[in-house]
Order: sequence, then C-alpha cells, then structure tokens
Amino acid sequence: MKLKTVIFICLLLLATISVSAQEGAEIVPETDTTEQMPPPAPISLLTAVDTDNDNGHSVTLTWELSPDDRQGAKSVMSYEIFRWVPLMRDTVEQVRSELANTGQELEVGDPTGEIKEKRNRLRDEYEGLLSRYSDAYGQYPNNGVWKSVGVSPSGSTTFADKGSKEREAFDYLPDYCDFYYQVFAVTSDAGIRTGSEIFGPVHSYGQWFNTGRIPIFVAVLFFSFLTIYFVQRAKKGDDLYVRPLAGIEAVDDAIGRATEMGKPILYVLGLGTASDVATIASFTILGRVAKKVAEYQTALIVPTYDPIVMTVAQEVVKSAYIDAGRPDDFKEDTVHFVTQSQFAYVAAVNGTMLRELPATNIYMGKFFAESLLLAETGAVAGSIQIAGTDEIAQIPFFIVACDYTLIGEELYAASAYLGREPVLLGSLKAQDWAKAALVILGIAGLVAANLGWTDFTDLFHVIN
Amino acid sequence: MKRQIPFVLVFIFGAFMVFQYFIPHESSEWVYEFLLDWIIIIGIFALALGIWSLLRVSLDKIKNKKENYIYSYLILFGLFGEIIFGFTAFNGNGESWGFYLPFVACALLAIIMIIHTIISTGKKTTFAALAGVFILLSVLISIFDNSWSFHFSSAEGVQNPMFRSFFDHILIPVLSTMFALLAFFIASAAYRAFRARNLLATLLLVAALIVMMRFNPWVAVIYGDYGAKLSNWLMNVPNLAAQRAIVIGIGLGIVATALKIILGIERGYMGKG
Amino acid sequence: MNVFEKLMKLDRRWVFLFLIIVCVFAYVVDFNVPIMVEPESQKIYDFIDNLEPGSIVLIAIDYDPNNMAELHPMTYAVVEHCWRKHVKVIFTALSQNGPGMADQAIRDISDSLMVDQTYNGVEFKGREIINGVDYCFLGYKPYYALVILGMGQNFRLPFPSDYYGSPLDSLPMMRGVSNYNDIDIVVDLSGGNITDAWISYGQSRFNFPLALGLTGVMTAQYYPYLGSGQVMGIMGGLLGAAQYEEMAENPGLAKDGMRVQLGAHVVIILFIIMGNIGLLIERRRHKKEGGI
Amino acid sequence: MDFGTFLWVNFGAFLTFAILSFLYKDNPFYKIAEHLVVGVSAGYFVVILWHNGLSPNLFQKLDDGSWFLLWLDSSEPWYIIPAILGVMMWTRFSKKWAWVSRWPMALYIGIATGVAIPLEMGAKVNRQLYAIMEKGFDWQNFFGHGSFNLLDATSGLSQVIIFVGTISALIYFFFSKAHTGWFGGMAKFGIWILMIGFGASFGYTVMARISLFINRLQYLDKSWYRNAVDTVNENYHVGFPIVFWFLILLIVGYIILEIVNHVKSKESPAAE
Repeated sequence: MKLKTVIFICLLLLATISVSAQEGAEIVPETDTTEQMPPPAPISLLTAVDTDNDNGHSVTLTWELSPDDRQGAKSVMSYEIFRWVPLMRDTVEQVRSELANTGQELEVGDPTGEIKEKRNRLRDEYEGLLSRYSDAYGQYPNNGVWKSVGVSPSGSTTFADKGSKEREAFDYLPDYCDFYYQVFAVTSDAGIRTGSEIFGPVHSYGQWFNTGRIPIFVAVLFFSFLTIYFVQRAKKGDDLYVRPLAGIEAVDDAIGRATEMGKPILYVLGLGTASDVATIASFTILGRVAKKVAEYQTALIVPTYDPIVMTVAQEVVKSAYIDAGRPDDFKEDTVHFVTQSQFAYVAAVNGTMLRELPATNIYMGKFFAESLLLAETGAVAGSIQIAGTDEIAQIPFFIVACDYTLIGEELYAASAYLGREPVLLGSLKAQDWAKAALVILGIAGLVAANLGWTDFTDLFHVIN
Repeated sequence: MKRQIPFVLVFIFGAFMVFQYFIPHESSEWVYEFLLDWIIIIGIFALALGIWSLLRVSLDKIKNKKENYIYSYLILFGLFGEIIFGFTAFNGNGESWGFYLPFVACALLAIIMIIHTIISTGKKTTFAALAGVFILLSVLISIFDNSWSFHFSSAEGVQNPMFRSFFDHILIPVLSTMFALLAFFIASAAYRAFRARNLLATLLLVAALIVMMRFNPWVAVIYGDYGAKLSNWLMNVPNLAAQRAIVIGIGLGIVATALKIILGIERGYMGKG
Repeated sequence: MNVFEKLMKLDRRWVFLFLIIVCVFAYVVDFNVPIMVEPESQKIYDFIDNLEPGSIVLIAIDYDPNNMAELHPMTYAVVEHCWRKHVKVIFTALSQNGPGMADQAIRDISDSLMVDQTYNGVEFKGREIINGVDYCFLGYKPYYALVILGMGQNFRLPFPSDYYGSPLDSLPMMRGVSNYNDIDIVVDLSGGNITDAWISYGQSRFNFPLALGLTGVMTAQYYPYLGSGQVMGIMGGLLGAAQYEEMAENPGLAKDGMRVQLGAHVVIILFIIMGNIGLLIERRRHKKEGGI
Repeated sequence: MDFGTFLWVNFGAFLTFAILSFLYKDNPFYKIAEHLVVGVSAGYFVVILWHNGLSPNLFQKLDDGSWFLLWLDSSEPWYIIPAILGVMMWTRFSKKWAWVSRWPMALYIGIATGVAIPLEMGAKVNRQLYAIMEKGFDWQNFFGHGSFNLLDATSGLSQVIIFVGTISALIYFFFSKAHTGWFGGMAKFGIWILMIGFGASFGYTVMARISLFINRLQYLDKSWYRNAVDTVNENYHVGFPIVFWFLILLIVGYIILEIVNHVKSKESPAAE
C-alpha cells in the first residue's frame, strides 16, 4: 500500500511537472501581495534524504507543518516544492524531445535510413549533454533557476521527488547530483506564499538491499532450510507419515475405471501459463497420471490453452510413456493446443467432453470463470471429476460440481502424494512445520497486539 | 549432459530471481526487466508450435475423415481468414474495397488446396494445379489492386473493418454467450449439489441459501435488512477466515513447489530421453 | 420410481428450460417486484434529494460492458434524479471502456428528460439537457489514482478540456468549480478496484461525501467502510439500483432486470428445495425399509 | 443499415442462439460456432501478439541494426538472445533435435519459479501473518459498535471468530498428522468454516451470473429483435423479420423432429 501511495504521488508529481513546465512556472516574486493578506508562516526543519530501498532517482523531503496550516485567515492550502535546476535543462529537454520525435517518425517508416541516422546522432549528442548535466548541478547557485517539482496538500509533511530511471524519459532524474530544495507554504490565493530555508546538497542513489523486505528474506531462508533438512532426513530413510487425501486416492480408481469402460481420460491444465507455479505443479501430477495411463493402456486427452504449456506437457507425457516402457504408444496429438482465448477454449473442451464422453475428467491448475462451465458439462457427460486449483474464487464451484476437489495447497501436495517418493514427502513435512510456526507466531503476535507491544508485531511488517 | 544442463539453467536463473527481489538497485532491475522480456518473446515464438499443433489435429481429422471432420474446415477458415485480415489494410479511408474480397477468397482457397495436396493420397496433381492457379490469382490481385496493401511492421491491420467485424460479430457474441451459460450451469449445479446429505453439505447449502435470499426482494420484504446484514457478516467473517487460511497454505505450497523445482528435487516437469 | 425420486434425479435440462422460460417471461412481462429499501441506499437517495438546485454531483462511471447489466441502471436512476432536481452533474470515466458507457447513458437520459413526469407527487417539467450547463463529461485518463489525486487540486489538472474537446473554463457550469471542495457528493459506480482508489486517494485525503454503486459480488467487501464512515452509502448490484428506482418512483432498467433476477433466484431456490424434499423422503423410506 | 452490417448482426445473433442450444445438447449449430470461434480466436491472437508483442518487444529493439551483421550493430543487440531462444523452441519440429527446446523451457521455468518464491512468500504468507496480528481484539466493542449487534463484522467477537477460524482452517490443512483428538476437533471446525465461506461466496456469485444472461437478453432484444418488429427504428431492415421467422421456424422444426425421434425410439427400444 505504501509503495502504491508513493508511486501515485510521484505520478501526480509528473503531471504537475508537465503542467508547470508548460507554464514555465518560476518562483513568484513576493512583492505587492502584502496589502491583501499577510503571508503565512513558513515551514520549518526542512530535510531531504535519498529515498530508502529504491533504485535511486528519488529524494524524500520532510518538514514540520507551517503554524498556519489549515487555520486562520492566512490558512495554508498546499505546499509547493521547488528544486534548483541548471539552465542547461532547456537544451537537454529540446534534444530529448527531438530524439523522442524521431522515434515516432521511425514508426511511420524510414525508407532512406535518414531518420535512423539522425536518431543515432541525436542520441550521441544527448548522452554527451547528460554527462555535463550532472556537473552543471554542482555549479549551484550559478546558472540555474528554481523549478516547481510538485504540490503536496496541506497537512502533509513529506514529499517524494521521484523521477524516471529511463535516460530518455522527460522526467529523468540523474543519480549522484547535488540537489537543492525549497518548500513554499501556499494559501488559497496562489500569489501569497512563504518560502522555507534552502536545503542541500542531497544526492539520490540506489540501494543494494531492500531492508523493508527483511521479513520475507528471513521467511524464505527459514523455509528453504526446513525443506532441505526434511528432504535430507527423508533420503536417510526416515518414515514420514502423511494422512490420506480423498481426492488423490480417487485418481487411481478413476484411471482403473476408465480402463474398464474403454473410455479416455481428459486432463485439463487450466488457463495458467508455464510461469504459474500451479501449472507447474499440475505438470508433475500429469506426469504421474500419464504413467499410469500408459501402464493401463487407456487413452489420454490433454487440450491446452498456452503453447508453452503444451510443449512442456508433451515432454511430460512422452517421458511418462517411456518410463512405463511403452514409448511407441505415445502420440503427439494426445497433448494439443486449442486457442488462447478463455471461452473459445472452454467451448472446444466442452464439445470434446460431450463427443468423447471421457470416463474421468481431471482439472488441475489455474481456473477462472470457466471452472463451472467445464465441471457441469463434465457432469452431463457422466464423467468422474477430480479438480484442484489455487484460485480461491473458483474452489466453491469445483466443490459443488466435482466428485473430489483438492482445496488450495492440496494441489501442491498432490504430486508428492501420487509419487510417494520419500524425498517429496519430506517437503510436505517442511510445509507442516512452517504452518505450525505460523500458527504459533500468529498467536504470539496477537497476544502482543492485545498488550500493545507493537515492537514485536512490527518485526513481521513488510514495508515495500 | 543433455539431461543435466536444463536443470543447471533452472537453478541458476531461479536462484538469481530469488535474490533479485531483495536488490532494488537499478542494475538488478535492468536484468529483471530484460529477463521478463525474454519470457514474453519465447512465449510468442512458441505460439507457432501451438498453431502447428492446431493445424495438425485439424488436418489429421480431414485426412482420415474422422467424425465431424467437416467442421475442421471452419477452424482453417477462421484461422487463416483472421490472419489475412490482420496483416492487410485499406489504403485511404477504405471507401473502395477493390478486389479485396476476391483476393481473400483466392488466398483461402489456395491454402485449402495446398493442404489437400499435402494430405491427399490420390489426385495430388489436381490439387497442386488448383493451388497454383489460386496462388497466381491472389498474387496478381495483390500486385495490381491499389485499394489495399499488406502491413507487417505496423498495426494498421487491426483497424481493418473485416478484422473488427470478425471480432465484434463472431468472437464477442460467442464468447460472451459462452460466459452467460454460467447463469444456467450455476442453477443446475445448485440443484444437484445443494442437498443436505451430511453436515458439511448442509453448511454449504445454508450459507449459500442465506446469501441468495438476500438478493430475493420477496424475502427481503418479510425479513427486512436482516438478510443483508447476515450475508455481509458471512462474507466478512467466516469467509475471510477461510480465505486467509487458504491463502497462507497456497503461499507455502507455491514456495515449496518452486523450491523443489529450483533445487532439482522435483524433476517430473522436464522430459527425458 | 415415485414422484420424489423423479424430483431427485430430474434431468438438468428441465432446470435450464424452466430457467429460460421464467427469465424470458420476466423480461417481457411487466409485473411489480416489491423492493425493500435498505438504509445504505436510502442515505444516498436522501442526500441527493435534499440538494439545492444548482448543486454539483460528481458521478464516476468506472465500469466496463461486462458489468453493464448491474451498474448501468444505477447511472440512469441517479443521473435522472439529479437532473430532475436541477442538480448539475460532472461525469468522469476512469476505466478504459467507461467513456462509451457514459456517452450512451448521457444521450439516453437526456432524451427521457424531455418528457414531463411526476415522481413522488412532484411534477417535473420536461426540459432540454445542455452540455456545459447541466452536465460536463470529463472523459477518460489512464492511471486512475493519479487522476483522482489530481482532481483534488483542480479538475483542470488531469482534464484541461472535457471529453468533447472544449476547455473547462468555456463551460458555464465549470466556472468557479475547481476541486472537490466545490462538489457536494461523489458517486462512484464501479465494477473493479477503482473503488479502492476513490476511498484511499480521494475520500480519505480530501474528505468529500462518497457514495458507492457496486456489483453484487463486490458489495460485502466494502461494508466495513460504511462502519468507519468513509463511505456514506452503498448500492449493491441490481438490487441496489432497483432500490434507488423505488425511492425515486421511477421504475427503469433495474426493475426490469430485477424481475429476471427474482425469477431466476426463485427458480434456483425452488429447485434446491425440491431436491432436498426428495432427499428427505427417500431417507425416511430407507429408514422404514431398514427397520423392517 | 447497409447490407454488410445487416448480415453481420444476424450472424452474431445466430451464433448466440447456436451457443445457447448447447444447453439442450451437442448439435451441429454449436459445432459450427465452436469450431469457427476456435479458428478465429487463434488467428486473432497470432495477429495481436505479432503487432503488440513481437513488434515492440523484439523488432523495434533490433530495427536499427542490419540483417547481414545479424543485427549485432543495433543499439540493443542483446535482444538477439531471446530471439535465438525462441527459435530454439522450434527444434521440437525435429525428433532428433527436440532436446534443444528444453533449454529455453528450463530458462522459462527457472525464471518463473524464482520470481514466485519471494513474491508469493511476501504477498501470501508474510502479509497474511501480519494481517492476523495487526490489530488486537476490540474489547471495548466486543458485542458490536454502539449497540448489541452480533452481525457487526468489526466487533471484537467477530475478530475472535476470524482468528479462531483461520487457525482451525490452517490446522485442517496439516498433512502429516492424522485428524484425531483435539487436533481433529480443530480441523473439523476448520472445515466447517471453509464450507460456510465457500457457500457464501457461491451465493454471492449467483446474481452476477444471472446478470450476464440479462446482458445477452438485452443484446438480442436491442440489436436484433427490435430491428425485426419495430418498423420505425432507424436500424429497421426488411430482412430482419424474414430472418427472425426463419429462425423461429428452424427452432420449432428442430423441436418437432426431436419429439418424433423420441417417440420412435420409445416405440422400438430394440433399435438402440
């Protein structure tokens, strides 16, 4: 949430920069305004530091509110933040916009190669300018002007002057340059304002470690340690107990049933791409299912939604057939691509269900609104249905329409269950220990929160 | 060797991405963004494999005259039609279509004839000759007709009225009607599954009924806004607790699976041989 | 097989057939659906009803065609109510397909304002709705949170000119209107997470009264904001829109849709009850047979 | 309304009916709509991914290079690597070289899983853990804010229920301990909470799904049926009533045919 706030405030800032750049807003001279209304008291204790835990290109300012903030006749409505910029800025901006223009011209077409040449020349010139630009910041207070970089509403005591890290962006803010800031308290009449003392120089630079993410770092390390420890123990031959899961046991029966009926098995990997871990978990389940299918010599149909998912699934099924000792029975079209449109895919899979009448439908992976469309059609076709997904919104529909449903993380446990390899069961044990730790930490944290020990709960707070 | 290198790659890139998350520095961000670009590009290249698979299945049906093979022509028609539309656009404002539609027809027929040349067992020469004729015709039209042209490097084709019509009048009606079928399936699923067979099914049934009653004006007139309050409470208290637990479990499941893959403990996703 | 067993194992196509007949019937035939007004939507209606003529309401149309069936009726009900009371309206559309929705709504409602009507015993003369006088449509800008923040400073910051290209200062109703301080209430009609931005970037920062119109699925999620006072009222789904129409005595799209909703809900609930009766009777018979 | 639009509107309506007919059973009309839309959507994605994916993400990055130097002289020559990886995917067309395609796949999966670990740990585990402990129970308003109100979702009592519910549901998911004794009791309470949650969210979705159908009804009514009956409509076309009645005839004919078939099959059960 905080990151979002910062980003959006920065975006707002960009908008104001663009507006003020058009208007060429410079500091309004503080004369002639006194006869209408006395200027408000200035802010105090202005400080500026590099924004923490970021990639640089940003400076955070903090100050104490003006005493006139939101009260009295000379009430402060907003604070306007100014940064000192070298005069060179106009040249830099001119070259930059020309460069941007050539980019647009290139899209229209460049038959002679002329624009491309111009673009390269401009790019060199721009880079040269930029390198001198940072030196120009060092010349403060000569050869420069104050430029408004944003407005902060009354009551706020902080502002992030965030620029882009893209060198060719209009709001590019260079790192390691001397920046000077001044903040004006502005009343409802924009002309009546008071400036603060100037603060500077300050640099912006990127960090090498995000301290706000320490809780995640610790959690990942702790969990990795647990996993490796239990896998090692399993390798040594420790007997690990896991309680039975109905949905998993059903898979074996379902394959047997399909063999008896002489009907195929339909395996749907869902709408995830190969970059969704749910889909990757589904691959390993598919591998185990395909191996049994190959042993029983049942038919398998795997319609896929994503071409990479299709490729991986083909590999998985093929090696399952090799493992089962029947490489020749594998047909590439077992796993086929349909289309990358959600409901067109569903239309095709639904059609397949009613035409092939599979004995068993297995849905494992990521599912969205189509979950119920698939599962209800499968029920019409009279298939036994087993589903597993980590999309919480779809679990109710699978529970209602399928015979067995793996809820959430049971999907991830399924491959370990089906394989029954001790190594994989070891990682289940690690998951359980992590859950136990979470339960204990949750209780401890809640007790702490009730007693008001925020120091303890803050340890678990992820700041972006 | 062949078998080991992929797992080494998985480990190196996976481990890098884990640590990258904690490094906000520009250089780490640059690599991150670059790698994500890779993923997109690899995915698009893979689409060719997908289309190839779709074609293979359709051609196989046509070749062996399997059940419903006639519909496979519709797939071919839709696929190639939309592709041709997407890469052509009218010059000017499109007030004159010239020989555009004859060109599309010739091009589609040419594709069909080529396909038949490949899959047919007899009459190969007839199909080949026909394919040649249609190719010649479409090439001639595209050379001499100035009212439209091909666009590969810029996206004018997306504005092509035929491309848009296919989208507006074929894709949108079918896809949204497919979505709307849910209205019926949610009803039949409720009828079939919401039976008080045991305690768990009863809880499911009662919670769903309470919430559905909330949206029924007749019931609301009798009970007042009590139904609304009760259903909101159900969503914000038991449902929140359920979701929280599931989310934590899923998070651990994802991390465990991903760890197993990066560390090479789970190798089922990668083929052999 | 007796009747109850048949009820238990009814082919689902009967459910479909029944549902489709009831839905089409309810869509075509105009019958009255009693609507009980909930306090959450009553508050919104009362607020707008008590506005002086010439006040300004900001209506944010933040939904896509997907959610049209639920949210479009709210737009029609609220905007017509405003215009009948000579309250001026500023429209924004912060979702990508929002402008199309808003444009259509403005045209349709302008047409219906041409006719004389009597609502709640008050007679309203038909009149022409003029762009720039009765309403101003600001249009769409990406990065909704930024736009919401920007409008807190000045509407001209994100929207120098309106949707049709005329500068804001050239519109009579926008003269002297700079930011949320000059607006009486913001009504956000949304089918997505733009609502969150209106609450956290808009209301909590600039402190204007905020009313929400949401899809049915989203509604429960935002009730906690009612308790905390950040949101002054919520209209939930088609039912909320129908409640507004009921209060305005101006049955329209929502009541049309509500008939279908009511029909469908009754059919579904009846089928659920039927299935359970079948189950109950079968179980009782099982017990008897077992006893003998 | 020009003739082209007239045809398209009718075709759209026809496809809508074709999909709806799937509710009865699989039939030729549904098959037409299904196969057509599979082809069209696949083609659509080819075009869109070319124009919006490949073009900006690859071609434009390399376009200032020259092909005979393999684009190595472009300003961002490293974008050749993903292009090579993409081409490596195509080795799947050959049986002998198919193993090469595993390299880009390994990269893809490696990057995806690596990204997922800290991201999911943070968003799903750490954040939810903090959400559990963020606020202590509201003891002042234990039975509702202001007055006694058990249905107040932010009262202390509700917070207690959320907390106990979360913990019990987590316990339900334990794999390595049998659900017996007090542990089993907690797990049982956990699954109750899960089921109530699922039921409630199912109920909440019904209204939205019915609305989808209302949307379709309005589409058919406004953009098609009204053109057939409302002669003053600007979109009126003399063809619309013809198509409308033809469609009605088709549906009625199909129903009669089905009934006849049904009766016949009942008369001669041996035919099956």
